[in-house]
Amino acid sequence: MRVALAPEAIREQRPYLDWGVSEDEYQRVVSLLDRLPNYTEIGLVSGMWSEHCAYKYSKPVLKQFWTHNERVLMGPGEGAGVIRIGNGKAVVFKAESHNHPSAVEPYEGAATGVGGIIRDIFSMGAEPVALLDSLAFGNLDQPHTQHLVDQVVAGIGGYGNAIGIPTIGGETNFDDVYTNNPLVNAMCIGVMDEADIQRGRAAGVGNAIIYVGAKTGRDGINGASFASAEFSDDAPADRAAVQVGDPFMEKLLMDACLEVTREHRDALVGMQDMGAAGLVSSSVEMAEKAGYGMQLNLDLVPQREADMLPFEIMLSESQERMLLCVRAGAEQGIIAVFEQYGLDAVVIGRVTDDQRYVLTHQETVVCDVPVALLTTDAPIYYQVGVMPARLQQPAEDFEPHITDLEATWLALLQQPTIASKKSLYRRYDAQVKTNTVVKPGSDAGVIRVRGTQSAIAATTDSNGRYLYLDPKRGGAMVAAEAARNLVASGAVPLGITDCLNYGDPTKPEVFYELEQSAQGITEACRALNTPVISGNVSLYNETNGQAIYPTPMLGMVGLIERLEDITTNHLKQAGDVIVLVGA
Amino acid sequence: MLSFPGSNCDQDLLYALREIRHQDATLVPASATDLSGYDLVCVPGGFSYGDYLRSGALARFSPVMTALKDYAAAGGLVIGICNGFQILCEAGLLPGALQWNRDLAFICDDTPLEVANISAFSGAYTIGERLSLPIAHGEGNYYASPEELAAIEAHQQVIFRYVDNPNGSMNDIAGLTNRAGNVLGMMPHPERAVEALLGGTDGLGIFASIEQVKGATTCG
Amino acid sequence: MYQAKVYVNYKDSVLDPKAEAIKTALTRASINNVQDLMVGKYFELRLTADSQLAAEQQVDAICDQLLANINMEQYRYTVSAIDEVQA
Amino acid sequence: MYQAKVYVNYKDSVLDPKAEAIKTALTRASINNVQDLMVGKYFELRLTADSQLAAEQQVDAICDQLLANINMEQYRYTVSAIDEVQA
Ligand SMILES: Nc1ncnc2c1ncn2[C@@H]1O[C@H](COP(=O)(O)OP(=O)(O)O)[C@@H](O)[C@H]1O
Repeated sequence: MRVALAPEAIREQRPYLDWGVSEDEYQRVVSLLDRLPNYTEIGLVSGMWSEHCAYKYSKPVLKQFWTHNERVLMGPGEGAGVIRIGNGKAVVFKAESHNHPSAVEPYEGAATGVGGIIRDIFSMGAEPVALLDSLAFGNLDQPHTQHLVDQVVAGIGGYGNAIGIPTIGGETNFDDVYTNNPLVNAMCIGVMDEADIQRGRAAGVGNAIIYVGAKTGRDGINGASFASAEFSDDAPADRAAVQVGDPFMEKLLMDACLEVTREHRDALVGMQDMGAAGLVSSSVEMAEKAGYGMQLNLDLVPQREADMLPFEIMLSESQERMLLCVRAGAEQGIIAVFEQYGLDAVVIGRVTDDQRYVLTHQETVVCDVPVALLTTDAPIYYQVGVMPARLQQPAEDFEPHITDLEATWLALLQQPTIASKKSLYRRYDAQVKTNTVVKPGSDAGVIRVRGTQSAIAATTDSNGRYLYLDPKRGGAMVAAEAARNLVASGAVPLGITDCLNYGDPTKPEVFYELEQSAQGITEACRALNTPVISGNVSLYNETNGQAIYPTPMLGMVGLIERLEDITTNHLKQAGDVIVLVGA
Repeated sequence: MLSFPGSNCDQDLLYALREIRHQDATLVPASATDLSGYDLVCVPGGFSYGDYLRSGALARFSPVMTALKDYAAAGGLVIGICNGFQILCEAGLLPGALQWNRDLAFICDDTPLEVANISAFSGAYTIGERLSLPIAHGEGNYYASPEELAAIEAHQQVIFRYVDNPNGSMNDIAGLTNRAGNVLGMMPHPERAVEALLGGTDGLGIFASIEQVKGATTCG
Repeated sequence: MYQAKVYVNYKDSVLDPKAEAIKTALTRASINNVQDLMVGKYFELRLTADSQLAAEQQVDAICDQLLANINMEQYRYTVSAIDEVQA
Repeated sequence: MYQAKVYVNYKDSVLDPKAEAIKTALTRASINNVQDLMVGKYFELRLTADSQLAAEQQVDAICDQLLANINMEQYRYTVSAIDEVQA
């Protein structure tokens, strides 16, 4: 039996320092609680106050984004953003990074990244209809990079192909700065009737909190930091830092959740996927957004392993799980739907009105804190950026000297970043669902919207090198490139999702890049009328103190109102005129 | 149309049959025990039960597979596409097996095919006709023992051959029937090639061939 | 309670692309002294049965119908009685 | 010449969807007495080496770097000397 440290011992031994909670943050918890936090509570804080959940360094930057116009039905803050596309329909999209897991285990890291972003889309009540990716790797000459490319692409395909969602586009870049920090960003697009929009809310005293999907195991609990020091004895050495994706389970989960949204609309109060910081983040965020409290009995959580500690159950990032809030009295109808698909669905708690977050485990209260402690009371750090030295004295303008145009041209075409990516994207099923009008290989992927005369175009773009040279203008240029890709496909750009891939934000130079590029993106977004409706942040992409290029990835979605306006970049016929337009 | 847990191309094939060919088609769950009375049974592509062991291997224990064997034994027409082909091989309704693609990678691409023989599924084409159909599979590398292969060729069971073998299949086999000719398995996806908007209509002939044999009139 | 260990691999006549890929990877890593490599699947099952013979027969059937595709794969297994407790 | 037999499987804390899927398939086939099932990979290598120890060290390195992903998998192996001819 493993025994958790007592509150006083935690204060003395300070294990939280290893979990990413600073001394100041610990003191902040003590003063907010007006007592010492116990082991479970400080564990939950470490998850919820991480950058991933609290955006403590990036929030001031994200606030700059322009997030609403008349078409936006839902902006950032939910599982994904929603934009109206006419005919009573809406498009839902979001992108997510899985950089660190993919560096450790490229196949499963990439696969579970795809699984996670798909859950974000169907948690909104939308049917996922398309996937895109954005990848960055080191130099392709290196065997390690070849292995990463092969496995990441296999993992993305392995999940997307198996669940049956087409991957319609993406981009792939190569540069030495990504050698040890590959970027693996995945984007998912869904389509839904406006009336079906769901929110991740847990409202209404006495309503049920229902856990559905895969059982909870110890996989992915804040990686290695939890594995050793904090236990008084026999910490298992075999704990895995990564999860294995199960697209079959997710397909069943997706179909069941969509059935619930469509056919049990009155019973369903809210729905959210269990992503980063698993059960704690999904449940406490659902309570916070609705202004309620929650009481959960951890003994009822389906568990795959014996003797899991409360914070392990709460922080596990086991995949393919969802949390639902269901009206009291309607539980059986909902559970029956999941059982039909052979899935676990269990009432694990109830909504309360006291705005407290209370967990019991083996008849003991193991956590009793205000909902706010884990959500709105997380610290926010206002950093001051400093312009990196390289930008203070910009290098002289580079003037290329080309003697042999043909040789230069051929050399350029041989650059992996420029060369055709067909050998990669042909490993993705681009056509399943039979709606794909334009497959990967053109400027944007295009899918028709069944039941209408319209189509949706989508592209992912990044250009870390531009941002390295000029973060602000580079940011604007990425948005402009995405818009050009859509326009070239016949679409009017609608909106943007982003993955902000940067280095360590506590470094003033990195923060400067983050801030400046957000400004550039925002200016371009306003000019293009494409609000940022969702996104994700991936910081600390560094090796030996060396950060990647500042690499915001933008996923942009556009609307083509008439199918006959769809345009591709392929040359169609000998003798056609080629025209150069623009600056 | 059979539908297994995790199937995903069932909806695509259903759409092609209903909306494009105007045929009356229904989804039959894996738990069904009787298939008598249908003009055609489709075993769709995609994945079944996650396909975690070998593609198609986990589907064969579904109750509907027993019914399918009876149906095929009575001469009923069966078409298995992609995962459906794998399931039919695993279930012993077609000879041979489908192994990992030669390059160990999933392939999604249009691929040229040649019509090798005329059957209930290819009557609308002529022998030697070239088609272009999409493929999308990781385990489509057809394998049969030398004796089996010789028998397959001797009985003109190969219906489609790859022109530019993408996956290592023996004798470039992309689709073949059983000895009796009433069960077809093919890796390419004809249901993805039925609308010009989505890139081509070369798959229509397969549906037209079956309709011809069945004297089908369109409904709806 | 019986424990079965099952090994499944391709028949010799079938070229195994996975084994080939690993061999190439070994060469890339400058490991040149591996002469031969076979890749297979390994399963461990625990099952109840009335006798050793009954357990073996059942394991054989499971291999034949599910764990291996006998068109291209071969299998072998060992079955041994184990303590209830161990399970 | 040495022969190595290598077994790779998921660590206990990792959910194995393969094993789960096979278990349900067995149930569908009305086989209800299989209590537990583990799925892994099995490799057989033949390699030349100066000594048993050298062979073991190399096999360990190959497992660590190529055959298993130690972030989620564990491996074990046996190495034994064999006759040249047998190879
Ligand atoms: N990882 C990928 N996934 C899907 N499609 C890709 C991927 N990489 C490239 N593509 C396809 O190839 C086209 C060209 O890729 P790339 O040269 O990276 O981008 P771009 O030309 O947009 O700068 C993209 O528009 C996309 O359709």
